[in-house]
Amino acid sequence: MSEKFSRRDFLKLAGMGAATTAVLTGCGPASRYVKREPYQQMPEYNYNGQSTYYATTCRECAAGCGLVIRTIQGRAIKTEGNANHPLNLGKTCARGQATLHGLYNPNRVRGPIKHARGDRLYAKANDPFNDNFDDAEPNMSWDEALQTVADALTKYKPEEIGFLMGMAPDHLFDLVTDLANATGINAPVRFGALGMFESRATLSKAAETLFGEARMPFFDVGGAQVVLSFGANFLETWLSPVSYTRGFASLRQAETKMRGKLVQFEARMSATGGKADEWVPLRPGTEALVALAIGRLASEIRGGAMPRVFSSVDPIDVASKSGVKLEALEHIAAMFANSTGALAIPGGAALGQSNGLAVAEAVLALNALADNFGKPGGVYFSPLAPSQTEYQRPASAKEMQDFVQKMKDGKFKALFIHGVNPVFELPASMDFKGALANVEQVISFATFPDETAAEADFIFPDHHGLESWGYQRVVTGSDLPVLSGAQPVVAPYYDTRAAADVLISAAQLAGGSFAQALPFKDEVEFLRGKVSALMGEANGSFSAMDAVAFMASFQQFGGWWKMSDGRTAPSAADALNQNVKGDAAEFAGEGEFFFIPFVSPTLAEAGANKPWLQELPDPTTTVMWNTWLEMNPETAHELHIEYDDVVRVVSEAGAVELPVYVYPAIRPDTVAMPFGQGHTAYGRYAEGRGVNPADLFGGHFNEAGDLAFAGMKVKIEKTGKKRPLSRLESMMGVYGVGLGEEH
Amino acid sequence: MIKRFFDWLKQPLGLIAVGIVFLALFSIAAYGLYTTQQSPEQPIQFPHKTHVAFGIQCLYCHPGASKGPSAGLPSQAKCWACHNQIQKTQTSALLAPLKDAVLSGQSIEWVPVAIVPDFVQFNHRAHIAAGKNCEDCHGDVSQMNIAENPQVMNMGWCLNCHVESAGEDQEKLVKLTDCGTCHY
Amino acid sequence: MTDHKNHAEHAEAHLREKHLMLDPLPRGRMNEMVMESMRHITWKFWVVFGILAAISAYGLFYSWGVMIAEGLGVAGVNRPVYWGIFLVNTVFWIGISHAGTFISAILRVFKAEFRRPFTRAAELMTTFGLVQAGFSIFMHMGRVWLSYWLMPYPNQRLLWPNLHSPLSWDLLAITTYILGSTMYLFLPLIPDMAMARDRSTGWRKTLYKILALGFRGTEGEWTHLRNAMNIFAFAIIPVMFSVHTIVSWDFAAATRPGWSSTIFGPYFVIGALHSGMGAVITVLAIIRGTMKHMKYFIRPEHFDAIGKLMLIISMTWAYFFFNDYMVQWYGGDKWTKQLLHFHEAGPMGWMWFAMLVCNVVIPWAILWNPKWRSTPWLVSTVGIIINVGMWFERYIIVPISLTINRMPFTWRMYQPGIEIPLGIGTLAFFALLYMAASKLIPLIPVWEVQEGQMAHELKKFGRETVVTVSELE
Amino acid sequence: MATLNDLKISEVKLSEGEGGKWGMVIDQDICTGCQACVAACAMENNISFVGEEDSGYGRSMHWIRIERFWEGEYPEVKMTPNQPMLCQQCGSAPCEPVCPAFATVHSQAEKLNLQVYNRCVGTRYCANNCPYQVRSFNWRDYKRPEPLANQLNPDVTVRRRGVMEKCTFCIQRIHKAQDQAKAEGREVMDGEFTTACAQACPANAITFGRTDDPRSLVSQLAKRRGHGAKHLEELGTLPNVTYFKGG
Repeated sequence: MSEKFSRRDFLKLAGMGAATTAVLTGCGPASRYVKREPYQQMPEYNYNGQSTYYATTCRECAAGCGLVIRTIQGRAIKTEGNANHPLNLGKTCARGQATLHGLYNPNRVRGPIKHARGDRLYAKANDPFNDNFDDAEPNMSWDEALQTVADALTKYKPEEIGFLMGMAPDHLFDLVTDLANATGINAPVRFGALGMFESRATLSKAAETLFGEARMPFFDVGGAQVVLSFGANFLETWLSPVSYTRGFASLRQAETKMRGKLVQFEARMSATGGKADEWVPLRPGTEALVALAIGRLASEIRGGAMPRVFSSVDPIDVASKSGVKLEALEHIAAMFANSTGALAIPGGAALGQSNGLAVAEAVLALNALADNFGKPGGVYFSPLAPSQTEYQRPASAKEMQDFVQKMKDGKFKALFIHGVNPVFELPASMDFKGALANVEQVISFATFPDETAAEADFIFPDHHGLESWGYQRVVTGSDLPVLSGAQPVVAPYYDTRAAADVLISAAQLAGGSFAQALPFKDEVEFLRGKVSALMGEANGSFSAMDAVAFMASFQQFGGWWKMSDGRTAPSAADALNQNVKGDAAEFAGEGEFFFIPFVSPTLAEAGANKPWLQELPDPTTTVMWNTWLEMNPETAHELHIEYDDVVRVVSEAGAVELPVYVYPAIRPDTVAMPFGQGHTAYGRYAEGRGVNPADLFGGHFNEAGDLAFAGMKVKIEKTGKKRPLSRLESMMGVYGVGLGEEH
Repeated sequence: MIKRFFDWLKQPLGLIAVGIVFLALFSIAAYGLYTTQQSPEQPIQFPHKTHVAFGIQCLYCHPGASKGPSAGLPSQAKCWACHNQIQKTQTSALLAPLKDAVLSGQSIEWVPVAIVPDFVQFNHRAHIAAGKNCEDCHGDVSQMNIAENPQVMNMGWCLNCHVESAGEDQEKLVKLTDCGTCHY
Repeated sequence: MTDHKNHAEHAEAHLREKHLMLDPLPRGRMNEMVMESMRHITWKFWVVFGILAAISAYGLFYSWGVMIAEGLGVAGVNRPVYWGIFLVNTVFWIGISHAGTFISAILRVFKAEFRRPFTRAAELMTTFGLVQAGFSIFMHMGRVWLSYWLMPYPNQRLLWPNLHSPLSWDLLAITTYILGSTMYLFLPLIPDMAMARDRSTGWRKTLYKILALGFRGTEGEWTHLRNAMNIFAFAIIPVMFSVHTIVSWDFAAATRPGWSSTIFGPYFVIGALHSGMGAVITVLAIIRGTMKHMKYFIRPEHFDAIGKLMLIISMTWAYFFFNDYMVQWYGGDKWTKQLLHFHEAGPMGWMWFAMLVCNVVIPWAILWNPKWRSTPWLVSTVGIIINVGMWFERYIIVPISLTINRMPFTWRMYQPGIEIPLGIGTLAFFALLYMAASKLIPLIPVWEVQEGQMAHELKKFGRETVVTVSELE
Repeated sequence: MATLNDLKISEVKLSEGEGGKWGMVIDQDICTGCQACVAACAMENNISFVGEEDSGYGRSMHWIRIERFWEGEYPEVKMTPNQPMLCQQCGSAPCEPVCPAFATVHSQAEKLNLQVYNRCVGTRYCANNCPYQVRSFNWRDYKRPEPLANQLNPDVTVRRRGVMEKCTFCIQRIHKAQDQAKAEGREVMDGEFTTACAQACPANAITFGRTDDPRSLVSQLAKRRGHGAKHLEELGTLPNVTYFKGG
């Protein structure tokens, strides 16, 4: 201790004192001052601190639900359903809710980029919560980008230019179609993994065979009393899940009718099967047989002449082949025959087999027996969207294989890819990635740094769906013909540009027939032209005196729809006189297990990069952030496999390793696995998470050209590794694991 | 030595020294407190006083106050609408940042002084509707140059007024003192 | 005749050797022994002290710092096990702290003479244990920097702590207990401080001078001191019982299967004594083994006496355990049944059985034998085992019971994380405080021992030698 | 059990343990478990995502979760009706008395269980005492990498580490609707607003509204479906969420 207290010490002490008081008064206003930037020019209809709502269309899948996005001072805050929209009536699914995590995703393509194929588009890090992920810097100007597109259009012969697009029949598809028609380039091909798993080609082909029209059928679940669903996962991702879920709700609990019943035929209980009153685990591949047998038994109950389609099937034989007890078949047939509102739906894995077309036909024939065509609770043709003349089906897997073959043969010199991620979504055995090597120039319009974008020469990023203009035809799910409208709800966050704008500008640069094909100032002018063509149509949801007002209403209401039921009844004339080949499906591969891939109900094909979708538990298994293999407890016991054990699934085309989820509701001879994870790019939340069942798919198709994704047998090999799955459920509380023996 | 020191402290000189040390510590603490209570630097030395003196109403520039939660800062377009026509705008050094901002299209980064923490959900509209005047909380702005906050806007201050304005009305008191009225 | 005389002398010598109270030394010598035990600091002491200081710093500064900065995610708590080892340790340390009061207050009130040499060591345990309990409970808080909100103080927000909450009762009870027990520790320390003051120089002299409060040993001072100690001894007993009862209410007042049990109050108190006695005997064995001259003060007779107490407490604990189990099981609530089954048959079932072995089987097997329970190393090992068992008991009550609730969908196991270094930190800090105390204050209340020795006399009635104790106060 | 209908506005007194004001009816028969409510809730209420490891360890922050169990064994196995579990906004909530800081209190005005984030010191006693296990704790400062934070709802406080949180029945929407109604000089109408979960639910399995108003849709539904169940009612918690199990 000393009496001397140096000046320096004093200052130190003073500093410490001030710092301490500052900490102690940390609640003082100074600690909270933030800078605020007011608008430079306040947009009209905007108030400080108040939300503005914009109607638009959801782009998370091809269904086309109407959304209203709540925005506040230029930021999109919340997705709400558009209550006026005939398809979803104000409701949304989880993916629609999480679309904001796409908009503000930390990994987006931030501007036009030229890069070497295969290069990373963002820095890799192990911790997805870390901020230090750098997206690749844009290294081109948009002028250069437009010139690149224009060059690509002019440098190659029209037939050497291809467009591969997403599944939604939207304005961009119309624009490219117009361009193709005018210039002779290849017509755009639309594809999406959801369409592949829904077997849309099979549905329309069956409709064509039975009813003479290749249309998308609509199943009025809500109006029915007994619904037999052959694998259709209509409460998850199938065709138009929000609309079908609404149907299901009124099947069960409508004010005006009795509670309807749902019977689900599938080897692995899906989320839809979980809601069914009866779940029938039939042997995969025997769906057609079972449908025919039920038809035969139901016809017998109803009496009268046995329809030709059911005449050749032997229910006893079917019972033994399918593993469904004869009594069960009889009981279901009785339920079906005695109901006034019987409906049968084909879908899901049932169609993705070698005999998928027969399944679809047999099931549609059941509806003919129920005589429900064009009746409430029955089968309709979905209304064609306004200005649509025919059902525009997305490409089947077979058609995609032909497309890839053309690529391999060097028939495409320039390929434009928009709204689809074929490197991830197509079966690995098709080798889309390899085929890209034979295409001279690949231009991607990807919003996100996905696997296909990484393989492109140029990425000219399109806006996120919530930043863009557009319209989309609603293919199915609504009784009204709907053209759903999209508008930007926020200003583009990055230096992105609408693909339609890029094409229009590039076409101007390219000149000649290109410039003539797209004589528009910009995307909006093109849109306005298309939309205002509807002005003259009668019975619309709104009308207007001029094109500007019409377009404004189109934006305001989130689309335009006719107010009259656009559904039509399929002709039932020949449906019962067909000859459906009811043989069981053939399975490729050596293994002993049937393999059922299904689309993850929460992630679907493109949700993996949205963190909150990753954190949503799967409806059946409650697993988050990963892929799993579902296996019957008995099988697991026999193979000495426990939950979370990593196994190797080997198909004829490939192999993947993933942890086992011991799943009580799956046949012992079947294993199942969700599709949606297993990305090798696509941003920090998606990459390196889970595995992709597409790696296992071989090149087998059903008669309609859809992929026989469920037509495989696989081998299971133990690896000795363990990988705990993140589950919301408790292993103890739900399965009694670790509670002691007696439980 | 320690003993000698303590003995010295008991001497008049020592007592004075102790007093000085205490005074110094107190001043440091007071200074520390003072620094946390200062109005922040503003991009423009905006004189509220002058504007109010011209008869401009609060709600002219902060119209949100009567309509919703946030009073809002005026967009620079609004400033410019008047200042555009004022000769002084071209010459005044004070106004140069405004001119620059408008011409360059940059935002002016204001620092609001009347702030509540982010866990408080404050709604201007309800307060205006309840008959509160701006100056009740923000002080006599007509006498202020650069914005300053005359109040310590803490919970006790809020509650005090809430309880007073509820008066005898039990239902109103319940509503106005409910935690969930401001915190959610 | 000589034989008889010899025999009597032998018996007397034996009694004197056996009982501290009958084996007086000159007061100056005894004081010097105690002073020497404080001053005698070896390099081994510094090594152990350094290691413990390092562990405490790692546990209580670094690990806690990390947890404060990162959040409780670095610990093992989750849904539904919102409370983990922090609460286990809190209850454990509060339990440990009960021994001090029990020994010094209850035994003092009942005039159990064997208590005299170790009341100080036991009282220190109360204070030091409560310090660790305080650490543990504050570690447990999600926003410990706001813990002052739990204190009732006038504030501009017009907000007060919620006195409906058992946690608030807890806070009041523990605060009262720590204040009361510290004062109760201090009162008997005064004469010893005065003694030490008179026998030391330098900084020690200054320290003891301050702590002795000018005590000179006048009759008036002694009277005041005795009065004060008597008042505190009686007053602290209900506080002691209430503290652990209130701690038990943290659990018993909750609406959870396995917690909502009316017997928890006494069950927790007896559990606290169980672990506390185990800890005291362990500390005594360590003091006796490591400090100079302590073999004179702490003798097998003391281990024997505490051993008997431990046996009785163990039996009482077993009774309350059975009672609690029985009532919960008989209640028939399905979740409680599930939980009881989970205790034994779940993945942590071994702990349940280990608890019974440590708390009942081993103490009963060893402590019934006077010879064994007089063996310091053996009985202190039993003390350690009991503490392990009691820690298990709290672990079963907190994280294991929290695993099971009324929502089976959320049942989930708990895996400790940073709780372990934090817990070890409190243990090290506890030992560190003891080590520091052993060199700063007399661990033996010399005046009490001397007082006892003055009161005890060997008298001869005919041939028999009889111990008499005179009333001094 | 008193039906929701039995509660009249005049009977609702200003003390906890009395009747509710806002209530919810959940129809498990039509809940498909699609997780739309969970996602909507997360987006509306600024709920953090916690990543694979923490979510697998029981630290996910969902304010609403969908529970399902299994009955029977293959092939007679059935999935039990999906059960969305969220804060039941108990009239006599076990979480409230145990908080030492008054951070979880009963709103006398709205008859809800409030969680005042900024008052929470993180003892987690409330979560232990919640029989429904619907409270989630901020175990860490879960980061939202830029620019994800742009999506945050300004009407809801962003919570930091060490704070308990739970379903609020979207109290920010209640306040907004009340404010709007007051500005227009009228009462809040039934169906004028709803919670984020009910708004999203594609099956319309969740209905929200005034249970103290017999004309509201929730009251009507409760009356129509009749045999509604309240969870763990035997504990005397007076929950304000009614479940309809099966057909």
